[in-house]
Amino acid sequence: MSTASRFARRIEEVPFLDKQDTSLLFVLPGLFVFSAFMLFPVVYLIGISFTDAAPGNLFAGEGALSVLTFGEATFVGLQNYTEVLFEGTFTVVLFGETLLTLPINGRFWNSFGVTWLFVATSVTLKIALSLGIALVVTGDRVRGKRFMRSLIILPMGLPAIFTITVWRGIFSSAQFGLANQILSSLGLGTVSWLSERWMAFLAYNVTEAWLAYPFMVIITVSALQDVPAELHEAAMVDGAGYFSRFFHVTLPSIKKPVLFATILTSAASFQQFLIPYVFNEGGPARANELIVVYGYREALAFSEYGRGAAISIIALLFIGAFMWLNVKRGKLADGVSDA
Amino acid sequence: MSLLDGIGRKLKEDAQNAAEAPIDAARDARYTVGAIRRGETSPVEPLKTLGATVGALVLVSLLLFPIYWILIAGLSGTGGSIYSSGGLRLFPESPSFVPFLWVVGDLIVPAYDITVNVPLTDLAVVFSTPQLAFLDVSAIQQGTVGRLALGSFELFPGFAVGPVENPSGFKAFFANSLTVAIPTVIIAMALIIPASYALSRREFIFRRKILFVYVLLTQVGGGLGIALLIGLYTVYVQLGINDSKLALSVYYAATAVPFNTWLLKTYMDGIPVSYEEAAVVDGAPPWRVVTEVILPLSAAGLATVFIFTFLTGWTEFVVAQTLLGTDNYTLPVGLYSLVSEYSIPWARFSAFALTFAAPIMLVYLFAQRYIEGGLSFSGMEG
Amino acid sequence: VGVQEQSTEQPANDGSGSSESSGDSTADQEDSAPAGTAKAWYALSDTELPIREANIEAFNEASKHTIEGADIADMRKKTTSAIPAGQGPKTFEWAHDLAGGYLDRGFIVGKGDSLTVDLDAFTGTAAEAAQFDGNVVGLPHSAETVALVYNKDIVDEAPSTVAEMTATMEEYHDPDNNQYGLGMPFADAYFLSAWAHAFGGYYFDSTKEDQLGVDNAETIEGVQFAVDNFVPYMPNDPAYEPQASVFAEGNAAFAINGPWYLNTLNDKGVDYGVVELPTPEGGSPQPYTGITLWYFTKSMEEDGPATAAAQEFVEWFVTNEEIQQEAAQETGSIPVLQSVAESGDLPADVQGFADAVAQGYPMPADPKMNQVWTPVKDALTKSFNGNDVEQAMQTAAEEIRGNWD
Amino acid sequence: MGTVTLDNLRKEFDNGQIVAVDDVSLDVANGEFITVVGPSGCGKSTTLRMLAGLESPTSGRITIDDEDVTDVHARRRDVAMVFQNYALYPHKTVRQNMAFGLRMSTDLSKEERNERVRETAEMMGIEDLLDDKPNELSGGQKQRVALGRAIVREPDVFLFDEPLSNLDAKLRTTMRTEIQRLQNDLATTSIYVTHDQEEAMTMGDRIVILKDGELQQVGKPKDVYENPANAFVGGFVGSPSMNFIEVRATVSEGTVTLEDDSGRFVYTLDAADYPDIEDGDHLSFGIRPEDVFVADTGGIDTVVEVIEPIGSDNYLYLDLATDFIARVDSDIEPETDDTVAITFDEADIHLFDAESGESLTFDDGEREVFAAAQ
Amino acid sequence: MGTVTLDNLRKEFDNGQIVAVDDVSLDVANGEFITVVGPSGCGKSTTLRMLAGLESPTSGRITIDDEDVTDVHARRRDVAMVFQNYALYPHKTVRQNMAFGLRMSTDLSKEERNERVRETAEMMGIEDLLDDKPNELSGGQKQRVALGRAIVREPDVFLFDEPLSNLDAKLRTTMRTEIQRLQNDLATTSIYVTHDQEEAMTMGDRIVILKDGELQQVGKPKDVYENPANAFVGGFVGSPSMNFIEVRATVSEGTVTLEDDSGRFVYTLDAADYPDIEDGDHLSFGIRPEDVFVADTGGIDTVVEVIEPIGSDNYLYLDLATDFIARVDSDIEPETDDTVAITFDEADIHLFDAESGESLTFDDGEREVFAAAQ
Ligand SMILES: Nc1ncnc2c1ncn2[C@@H]1O[C@H](COP(=O)(O)OP(=O)(O)OP(=O)(O)O)[C@@H](O)[C@H]1O
Ligand SMILES: Nc1ncnc2c1ncn2[C@@H]1O[C@H](COP(=O)(O)OP(=O)(O)OP(=O)(O)O)[C@@H](O)[C@H]1O
Ligand SMILES: [Mg+2]
Ligand SMILES: [Mg+2]
Repeated sequence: MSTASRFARRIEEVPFLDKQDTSLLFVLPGLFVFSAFMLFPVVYLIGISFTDAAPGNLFAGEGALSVLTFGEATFVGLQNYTEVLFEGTFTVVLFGETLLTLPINGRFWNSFGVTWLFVATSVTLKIALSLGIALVVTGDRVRGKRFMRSLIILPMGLPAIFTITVWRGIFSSAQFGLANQILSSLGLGTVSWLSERWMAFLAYNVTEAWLAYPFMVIITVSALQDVPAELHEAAMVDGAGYFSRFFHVTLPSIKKPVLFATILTSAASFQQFLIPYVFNEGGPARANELIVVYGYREALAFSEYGRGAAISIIALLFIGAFMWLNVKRGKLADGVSDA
Repeated sequence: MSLLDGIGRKLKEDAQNAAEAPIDAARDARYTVGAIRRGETSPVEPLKTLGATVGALVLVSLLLFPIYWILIAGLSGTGGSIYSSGGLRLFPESPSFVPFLWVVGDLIVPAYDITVNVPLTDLAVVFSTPQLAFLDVSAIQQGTVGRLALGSFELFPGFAVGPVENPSGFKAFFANSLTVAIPTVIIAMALIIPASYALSRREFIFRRKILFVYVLLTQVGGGLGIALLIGLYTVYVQLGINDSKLALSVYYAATAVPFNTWLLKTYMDGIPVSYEEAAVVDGAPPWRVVTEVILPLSAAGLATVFIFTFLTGWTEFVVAQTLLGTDNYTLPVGLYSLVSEYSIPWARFSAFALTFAAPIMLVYLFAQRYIEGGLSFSGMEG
Repeated sequence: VGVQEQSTEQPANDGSGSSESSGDSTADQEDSAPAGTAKAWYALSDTELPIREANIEAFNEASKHTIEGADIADMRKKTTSAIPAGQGPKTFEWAHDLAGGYLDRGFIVGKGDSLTVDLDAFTGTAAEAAQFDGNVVGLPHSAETVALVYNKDIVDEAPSTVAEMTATMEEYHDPDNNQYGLGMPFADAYFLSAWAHAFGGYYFDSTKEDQLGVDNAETIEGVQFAVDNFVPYMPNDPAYEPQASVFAEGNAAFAINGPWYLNTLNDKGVDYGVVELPTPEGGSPQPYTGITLWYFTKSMEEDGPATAAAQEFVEWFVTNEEIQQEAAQETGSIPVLQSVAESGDLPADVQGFADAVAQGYPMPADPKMNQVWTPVKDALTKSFNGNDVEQAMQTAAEEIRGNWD
Repeated sequence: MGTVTLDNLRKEFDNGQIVAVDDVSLDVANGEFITVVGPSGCGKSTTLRMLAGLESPTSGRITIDDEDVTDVHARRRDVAMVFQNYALYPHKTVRQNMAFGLRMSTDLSKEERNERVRETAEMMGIEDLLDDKPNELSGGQKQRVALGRAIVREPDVFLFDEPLSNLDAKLRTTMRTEIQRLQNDLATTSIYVTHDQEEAMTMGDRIVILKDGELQQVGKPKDVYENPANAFVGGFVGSPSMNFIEVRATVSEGTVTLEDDSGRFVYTLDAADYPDIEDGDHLSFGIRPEDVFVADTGGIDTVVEVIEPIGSDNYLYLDLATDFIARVDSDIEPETDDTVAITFDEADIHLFDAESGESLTFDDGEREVFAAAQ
Repeated sequence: MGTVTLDNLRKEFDNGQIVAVDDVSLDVANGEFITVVGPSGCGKSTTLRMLAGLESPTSGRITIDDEDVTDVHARRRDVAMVFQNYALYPHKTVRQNMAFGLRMSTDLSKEERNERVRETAEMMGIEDLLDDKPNELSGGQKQRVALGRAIVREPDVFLFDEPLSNLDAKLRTTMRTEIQRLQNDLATTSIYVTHDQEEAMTMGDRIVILKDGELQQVGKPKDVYENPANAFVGGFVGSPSMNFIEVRATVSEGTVTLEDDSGRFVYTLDAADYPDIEDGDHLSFGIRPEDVFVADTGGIDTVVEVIEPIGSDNYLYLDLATDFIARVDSDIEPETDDTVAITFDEADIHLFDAESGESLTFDDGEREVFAAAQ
């Protein structure tokens, strides 16, 4: 018998491959690497958020030990958090009247609110758009579907930083910006896209939807292809028209995967940085600063790492809670209820 | 082995199908028209089909318009810009490949002529294209690219291309990207495959908890990259591994673990257990069961995971830019370094981006059916 | 400030013929110190890059030292993260306005004591810009500012007053037919500085009692003047690219832009002329000027071959007349080396910019300026969009003061 | 009312490369229960789907209730269909599943719908399941719900596409009688597709046999069984299958002698009864297993290869031809390799043309056939 | 060699909440063909999977070839299994599918393996398919390949888990005889699970009947048919099912009178033959459909509800009890609602305890049963 097959025999005899309990060993490497590279920085970030860390003091000291002491940064307790949340004031203005003034950090809470609004609107837009596209490119009557589907996911292959820069050009307020050219060729006036708060917000949404649709579409398409044709036929024989079938057969059948994609994509929306940053730095006048941009502007641009960390941690908490709720509610992990 | 074989065959099939698609379509059309002529079928149905197809095409073109727009910018010579005050143009005024040549730079491909003899005549079509274009872009002569000649009779004079000086660093970035993306894929696969198999097929302590955590972290992990950047950067710097491509690969692989493990696990859930049982009864030891049965059957899932992890390494910008030193810049960072403080050289920028994305687009085109199959969550509980 | 051997240094690489003297100077050092390798970072456009690479190659050939140059995508971010982590370069090239902030944060150091180049070799503004709080934080090699660029096909004679300019714009401006009067990146405090300063206003001045001048009546007047006189003749997007593109495509009569812009114009084949900014009635335009420095980073504190390499490179670069001259010819950069700046054989375009430099004054390098740019940008954006200038500027001032606390 | 007429119905797939249904014509009377049977791929489902409106015919006409519905959309035809794997909406409860068709195709109020659903559920014995989801039901219960969903709509025509093939053997026979009883009660025209000839025989008022998209024979089960129009029908209908022996005819002196190649099998007929047979003709001699008698004396000697007891009877596999089976009483129990002598009654024999398969013994008098148009 | 012994085999799932197999004991002789039959969920598959080693028993022992394999891993048992859905590796060709087991469990060289595969393929008539992938094959071909894959390994024991249930009716009977022939030739011990009692009856040397995980009866098909150990077996084996009438016994004057609730059915027996019956006992009177005779005079009058012709015979559904069927000659053709008189032969009747279901007529002499241990 050759050495190779003797070696093969040896592997065959490895005892734990057969055992159920030891299967944990298969999962641990991934879990470990993930924790090392993702969770450790998070823990580190939490640590920093309680200090006055800045480039000057954070990197002081030598060797690995100084990682654990955060260089020479000093512990400042919850100061970063209180500053982020409660520093300054927030005035609620309605129809030009100042309704009330709250002792909270207006900028932060504005950013916080805009972020959630963005999540809500962009996710709605993304779902509607992707569902529409997916339905079209799986339509019975459409020829060349596969080819179209291949083409349609192309935006996924371009680096986001590039496409976003391009969309910045599309939404130029100039008369010759692409969006404006299209509007004026339709006989509508031009729009100062990035200079008006809600127009800019709309532009973010459109761009976000365009960036995210390929992923959503492929998930939706594969879900649609798994809808048994017989269900549609049964509904047809039952007398259901196109829309009835869509609501009574298609939608319930693809609910699960689409929900999953939705949750993923809403987390992505929550963390959107490049779009507002490249478009107008969360403008006009910081009105549309999404939370990550806010953290970046407040902290990183001025090298206040401690404060930046605090903002990130707050954001992380919210996104974590959001995901947790959704995963639980959407029962995405099997048997999650007893986890 | 057989896996690669299979993929090769599928690719061939795909290519063949793609090539035959127009023929099929023509046959289809002929049959339909014939049937209508004979009065067997009413023309309403085919017309509806035509309408739906045209509608879908319009939608697709609208969606892809930004990409087309970029392409135009890339083709309109060095001066191209997406901020063009000259109004909406659907075609570049004087198409030029210079930006693309600038991106690609010199390619050391030996010169060759393709001569195709026209049957039954003395004529030969000579494509004298690539020898200069790809050997040395700085020595390109006018009219050497795309020149089409029939004997001494010129059919097409070639594109307007002049010498290209100082081509971009695309190839170096490309090499860097590959050295980041390939280890990323390998490491990620090594972490993901065993884990998804165990999560899908075995029952063990903490299984559900781990699954739950993975689903929870599918997106949080990747997206918060920016927020985590400080922490990550500090740690990397303190450990002295910040300028290591391998360390970056490991990081990418780590971020890819939750989502892809979960994805592959879901896919494997859909593979009937009886295949595995058949193999066991056939006397196969566990590792052979996995390599001979589970992995080949997971091809679509693996392809999806492969592409997703590859893309992570290929397109990620922020972390790469922060961690890597200039010698190790990957393509996205290289692309962004074209942007100077005030202005963007749009033609080159676009050409660079499209060249960068082209391989991925091709892979997509062929892997599409696997990805669609691999992303199928019909086995999802609920 | 130590000054030595500058006369021998200067011609050292001045053409291939005099390479012996360079050999002399390096020979001196060869005895004393080992050869070093140093990183130098810069962020250049793709047109400037080849020239820079050739310069470095020339240096590496002539010197025993080696410089590893790198084109950096996002200089501020990269230096902010890399330098404190000890991963940064020995020297990097950037405008002088970083000096205060970076010095404060310990990213850069003063090297006045060990320099072999006399700051007097540079124009006054440049020499001044290279220092902060008495530290020589880098050496200057070019200046930049904005000037008036006009399309010779449209404008017969360069205007010297804003009124003349407005008349021409009025005549030519016609957005429906893709004709614009002016392309100027309005939403950028730097590009607008000439007008904000035109009537005695200022954004920031550390020497003034009220350091922040954003909400000064004079500043507001300046901005208002720009809004009234220029905005009507500009494309609607105040960002750089759209503004730059109208003129570059030959669809605008004027542009207000910097020397880096000329490359684009050459590419596009626009027939242009550059002159200093026209004067408004009752004021004079004073654009911010930026002096590009080779900064000395923190790691140059330690003496060693690498530091020596970096220092030798920087000194060689900034005093090399040939390089300065070539930069002026090829990329329109404005020399700050006295000998070149005053030689009089600058190209006309560069001369236009040089004249504009003379009109202006250096950007503040104080770290406090960092908090000024963005709020002013927001305010200018608002003004451009037709909001009340005074209110916008006041909001900006409030924010800046808030950030300073 | 629910008469159904198929008029030269034809369906091609893949641009005419596949002819799934080949000029099938059929008249179904109101209230009739028609079973359609044939081997896999013979076009049964395609025919049914054209009737339902799920496929549109390449040519030919479909008339339901004297109305030409060929170009009428599926949802406007008043038919109900029961699918092979039930096709219950998985996310709807049984009640919603059953009410869906009413909601879509009638104007009934919610109460009326619920009332109808409740009545039907009672009839089907599934009133306790109304609030369950389909995946909580067993196979038989699902099948009942699928039937209920069709019945509740009170359509003109019921279509069934192999509705029982996913059930196990016992359940299948139970459900079979249940469907028959229902159809007796409701008297709704039904067209029932199956690949199981026993199902087709027991359930149908008339049975339609298809092969390769072509109609082979239509008739009462008993007629088809006793009088198959061709060898295919003879072989297809009945279990175990009819036995065939390839023979050669010799006509001489008023007798027809049939003899197989080996000469072991010889059978003589009166030539007057079979005027069509000519000397030298190649024929297929067909005899049903239950018509093979084991004789004490005389007859043809054969060797028993296998004995299959099925309880009530025994199947003897004899070596006369491949799979030549005699179905005998369960008390006749020869051993394997025993020799038994067999005889046939002339009234039971079938003769088919060896090439075309056409029956020579086909009794025109009882004929009710649409011979395949060729 | 391939004897198999199951010794008080028991399997619980979900921590004992589900008892899938309940103390089953069985001895299988070398070369025997055992069929295991029972309704869905009775534990057939679980038993087979324990034999294959795919499940480990909760208690009890399994012996193959006199070796205790209870704790031996599946891949070390010399058994081959044919799965319901074939479980052919879709990414391997037929040849690779067949060679896989050889590759894994033997040291044969590549040539030897190919030779063995070729031989087996020839035997199965699939040598032309060797280079095809499973999804290019028809159902019957797949089935043949799955069989070939099992055969090529020449194992001690074959295990079949409903291997024919995915095929259509005609193909099923064809494949059935094919498997029987193969097993006759190879003489390998086989255990064959099916839910189709006809399959079980015709194929098995002996038949094992399970219900709720408990063994009901083991015996030759004919014995089981004629001598069911209890009402369940009586009802399960045979098609159409045995007819049952719930009766009450009255013992008087040396006779036992059985009478149903309505009094329509009265049947008198000699008390001496049935000593176990006591006065007032509730019994189940069982009679097989083929043992119900239509008499011209006398007998019990019943009304015909449905007539089902199956060609060779007719089934009459009579109103004596639910689904009371008489299987009569095909020339007996009453109309629906006709009244017919029926009689039974005393030798054919079965009596069961109404509660326990135990047979009172069970003939111990021929008994070869492992009564379910309880
Ligand atoms: N959509 C289709 N495209 C191409 N060919 C088809 C299509 N549907 C059916 N066919 C072909 O038409 C023929 C008849 O198919 P059909 O489904 O009607 O058979 P069937 O009698 O129902 O068979 P089964 O008993 O297997 O259900 C087959 O050869 C089949 O391959
Ligand atoms: N893995 C399992 N976990 C829990 N219960 C199981 C499992 N496998 C089988 N069972 C239960 O054990 C019982 C017997 O199942 P088994 O599959 O052996 O039945 P079967 O006789 O093969 O039925 P069928 O004819 O439907 O295949 C059933 O009640 C089933 O629900
Ligand atoms: Mg069918
Ligand atoms: Mg089973």
